[in-house]
Amino acid sequence: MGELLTVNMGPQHPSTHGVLYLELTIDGEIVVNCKPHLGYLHRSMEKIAENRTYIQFIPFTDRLDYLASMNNNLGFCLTVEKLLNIPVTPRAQYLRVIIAELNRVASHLVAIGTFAQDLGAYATALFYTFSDREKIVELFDNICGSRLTYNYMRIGGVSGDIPAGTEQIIKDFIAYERKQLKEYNELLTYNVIFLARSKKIGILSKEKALNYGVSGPILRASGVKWDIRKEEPYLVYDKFDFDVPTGGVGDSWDRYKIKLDEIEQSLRIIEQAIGAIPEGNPVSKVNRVFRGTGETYMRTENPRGELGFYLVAEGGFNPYRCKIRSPSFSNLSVLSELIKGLNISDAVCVLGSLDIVMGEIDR
Amino acid sequence: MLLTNIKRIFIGIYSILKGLKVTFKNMFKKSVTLNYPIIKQDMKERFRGMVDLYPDKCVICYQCIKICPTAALDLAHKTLEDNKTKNITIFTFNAELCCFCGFCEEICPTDAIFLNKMYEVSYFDHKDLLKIDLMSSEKYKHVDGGVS
Amino acid sequence: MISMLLKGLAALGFIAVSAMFLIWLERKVSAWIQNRLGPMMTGFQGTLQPIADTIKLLLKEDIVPNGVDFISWWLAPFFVTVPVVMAFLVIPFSAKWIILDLNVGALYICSVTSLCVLGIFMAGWGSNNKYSLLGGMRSAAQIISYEVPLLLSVLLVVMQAGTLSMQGIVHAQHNEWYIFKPHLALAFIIYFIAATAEVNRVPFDIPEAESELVAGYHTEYTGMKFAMFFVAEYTNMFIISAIGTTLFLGGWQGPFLPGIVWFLLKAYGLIFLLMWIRWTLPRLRMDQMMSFAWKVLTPLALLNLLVSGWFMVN
Amino acid sequence: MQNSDLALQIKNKFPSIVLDEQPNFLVVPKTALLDVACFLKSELGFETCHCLTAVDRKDKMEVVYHLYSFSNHFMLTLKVIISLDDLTVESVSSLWRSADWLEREVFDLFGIRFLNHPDLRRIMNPDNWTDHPLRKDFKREDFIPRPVTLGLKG
Repeated sequence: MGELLTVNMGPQHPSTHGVLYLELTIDGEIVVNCKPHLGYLHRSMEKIAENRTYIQFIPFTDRLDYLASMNNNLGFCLTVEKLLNIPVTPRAQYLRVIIAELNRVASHLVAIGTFAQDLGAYATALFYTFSDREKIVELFDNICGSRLTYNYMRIGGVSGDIPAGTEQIIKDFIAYERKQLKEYNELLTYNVIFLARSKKIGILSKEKALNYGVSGPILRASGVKWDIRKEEPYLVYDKFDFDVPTGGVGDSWDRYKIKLDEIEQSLRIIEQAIGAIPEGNPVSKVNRVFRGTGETYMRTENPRGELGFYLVAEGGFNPYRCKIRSPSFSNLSVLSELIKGLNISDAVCVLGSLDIVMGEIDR
Repeated sequence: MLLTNIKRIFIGIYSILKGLKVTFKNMFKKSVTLNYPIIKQDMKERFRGMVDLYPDKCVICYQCIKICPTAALDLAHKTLEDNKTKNITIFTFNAELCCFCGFCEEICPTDAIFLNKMYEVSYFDHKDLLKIDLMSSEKYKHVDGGVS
Repeated sequence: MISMLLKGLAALGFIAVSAMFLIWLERKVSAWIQNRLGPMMTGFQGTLQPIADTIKLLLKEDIVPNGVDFISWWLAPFFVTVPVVMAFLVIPFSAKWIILDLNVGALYICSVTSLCVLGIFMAGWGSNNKYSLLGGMRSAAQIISYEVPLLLSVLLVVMQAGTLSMQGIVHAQHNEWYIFKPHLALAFIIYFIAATAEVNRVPFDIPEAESELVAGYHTEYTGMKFAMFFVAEYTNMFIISAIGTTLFLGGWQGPFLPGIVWFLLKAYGLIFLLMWIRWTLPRLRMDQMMSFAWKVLTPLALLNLLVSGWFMVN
Repeated sequence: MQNSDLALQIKNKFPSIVLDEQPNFLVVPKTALLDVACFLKSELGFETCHCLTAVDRKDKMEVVYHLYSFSNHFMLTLKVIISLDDLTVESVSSLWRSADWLEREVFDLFGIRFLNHPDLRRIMNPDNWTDHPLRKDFKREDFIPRPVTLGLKG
C-alpha cells in the first residue's frame, strides 16, 4: 500500500449532485475510505414547519426534492388530510395521481440524464432527457403556473382544475415518450461502454438494503419487490393495473434500468387514469384554517423512495412537530459502504446511480 | 470461448454504431431551444411572475399579509378622520423573500394583488429588490414591456 | 531561409485559425447533436465566438495558485504547445504545400507528438492540486500505452509504402488509398482508436474526466495559459486527423478539386467523426482502458503487422 | 398484526417491563429499549427502522421509532420518553444501520446523546455549534421564527 491521499470531493464538484462533500481517502485510484459531510443546504425545514400554518408549509415542501415537487406536495397534503380527516373529491384524487406520476417520469428522466453525464457521456443524453422533461414542465407550467416549485396540491384538493386540452397533451406525450425510451435503450442502456462502466459496480445486497432503510428504485433494484403504491395504496392507486419492476443483483446498471422501467409503468398508470377522470370540483380554496390534535405518520412513494411525514399536532394552527423522512437521506447513507475498494470513477458512477437530491437530504 | 469473445466484440461494436445512429438522427432535428434574447417564449396564462397590485382594487383586508409564508409583503394603512375611508400608507414587496407561491393571488377577495408575467427582473441595486413599492405605477418600468 | 520562415509563420497562422474553427465546430456539432442552437450571437451562426473567447481569455487575470512548483507549472503550457507546432513541419497539405519534406517524416511526427505527454505531466505535477496530479498520472499512463498500437499501425503503412517520407507515402497511394486494402483498413481502425486516446477524446478522456477530476491537469490554469492547453488540444486533434489522412486516406490526392481542398476535407471529416463520437459515447474507466490497450489493441496490431508483413515478403 | 398483539408478545417475553400501550404507539421504558428492539428485529420481523426522530414536549423528550415489518405490512410506532435532565438513550444503530444517520440527526437537532453510537457527530450543523435548533426553547439573536410584517404589528 502506498501513501494515502485525501481528496476533498465537493462541496463544489461537477458530479456530487449539489453541495455534497465527500472526504475520500484514496490509495492510487482506489477509494479506501469515504466520509460524507452533509448540511451545506440545511434550512431546518422542520423548524420552519413549526412556525407556519399547514397551508403555508406547502410551498416549502417544493424545496425538499426539487425535482419532484408535486410528489412532496402530495405527501404533505395527504399527511395533513389523514391527520385532520379532510375529505378529497374523486376528481382531485385522479388529478393528483396523474400529476404525481408525470412528475415521477420527469424526475426519473433527470436521473437517467445525470447518470449518463456522470459516466462521461457528455451532455447529450442529458439534453435528450431534459427536452423530454421540458414537455412535462411546460404542461405543469400550464396547469399551475410554475416550472420548478409547483405548489399545486392543496389540503383537500388541488389549486386549480386542469385547463382544457390537457388530456390530449398528456396522451401525445405518452406516445412520444414511449418512442424516446427506445432511443435511450439504443443510446445508453445496451451500449457496450455503458455496460462495462455500470455492470457489477456497487452491488447492494438485499439484506444490506433493508438494513440501511433504503427505499424506492434502489431497494427494488436490489430485488425487493416493494412499492407502497401497490402494497399500501393511497389515493386511487389500487384501481390501476401496473407492475413493480425489480432488478437482478442491485448494481448501478440495475438502479439505472429500473428507472426506465418505472417510467414505462408510470405511463401506463397515467394512460389508465386519464381515461377515467370523474367529473367534479377538485379545487380547494387556500384560506381554510386547519387545526386538530393527534399524530400521524404517512408515507408516499416518491420518485427517489419513500417520503414520510411525521406530524404531531397539539391543537394550534401550526403543526407541533413535523419530521420529514426523506428517501435520499437513507439512500445516501449506503454510499460509503458501497464505494469502498472501488475506483474514483466507480465512486462517481455509484453516486450517480443512487440519484440523490441534496435539497431533500439536508432539508 | 474465442467465438463468444468475438461475438461479444461484434455486439459491442454494433451497440456503439446504434448509439452513433441515434445522435446522427438527432443532428437534423429541430432545435428545442430558442435564440433567447431575440426570440422569447410566451408566458403561460397561469404563470407566476412578480407580485403586482391594482391599488384601487385593494380593500386592505390583510389576507395576503397573513397567508404569505415568507412575510414578503409589507402593508400598513391609516384611517382618515371620518373613520370610514382607509388609506394605504405602505404596501411594499420584498422580492428577495418571496417564494412565488401565489397564495396572495389565490386568497385576495377582490383580485387586487396578482402575479404578473414578468420573469426577467434584474436590478442594478440589491436594495431595490427589497422594497418594491406596489402602489407606484412605475415599479417594473425598467423591465422590457414592464407595464402593469 | 526566408521562405522557410514564411512557411513557418503561415503554419502558425493556420494553427490559430484552425483551432478557432475547430472550437466553433465543436460547439456547433454538439449543439446540433443535442438539438440546441449553439452560439448564435457573434457573427453569422456565432462564427466569431472563438475570437470573443480569445479576447476574454487574453484579458483574464493570470492566477498563480499557492504552492505550485513554479518552473514546471509555468513551462507546462509551452511544452504542450511547442510539439504541436513542430509537427506541422512535415504535414503535406498538397503536392507543394509542405514546409520540409523530411525523409524520416513519419518517424519525426510520431516522436514529436508524443512529447506532449511531458507537458501534461508537468502541468499535473506542478499544479499542487490532487485532481491535477491524478489527471497527469492518468494521462502519462494512457498516452504511453496507446503509443504502442499507434506506432505499430503506422509501421505497417511505412512497410507498405517503403518510405518514411510523408510525401512519399502520399505518392505511394496514387492508385489506391490504403484504407481500401483490408490489412491497412484494420490498421486504420487501430490507428484511429489509439489516436483518439492520444488526444484525450471521449471515450478515452480519462485525464480530464470532468465528472471525476473536475478538469484534470489544467484545473489550475487560467487565462492565456489555459488557452494554450485548449489550442494545443484542438490542434493535436487536427494533427492526428492530418496524419490519418496522409497515411490512410490518400493525403491530398483526389479528383477535380485542388490538393489542399481534398486534404482539408478529409482531415475535417475525420475530426467531425471524432466529435460525433465524443458527443455520443460514455467514458471508459482507467483500468478498462489500459487493459484494452495492452490486451486487445497491441496484440491485434502486432498480429496484423506479422501476418501482412509475411504476405508482403512472400 | 395489531399494536395490542405486539404489546402482548413483548410482555410475554419480558415480564418485568412496564409497557405503556396506546392506540397508535407503544411506549417502552428507556432501560429496556435495546432488548425490546432486538426482540422486535430478530423474532417479530421488523427488518427496517424506517424513521427515527424526537419530539420536544417541553417537559420531556420523546424519541420516536418507526419500525416496519415487510412481511406483515405493519408500521410500529415505538416511543421512548426521556427526561430533560438525562438526555441519553441507547443507540439502535447496531441493529439497524439506517438508524446511524438518523440518530446523528436527532443528536444534532435535539441534543439527545445516543450511547454506544459508532460515530456521534453533528450531521447538519457545523461541528462548533452548541445549539440544538429543533428544541422548543431554541433562541438565537439571528433566529426569527416567522418575520412579522409591518401592518400586523399595530
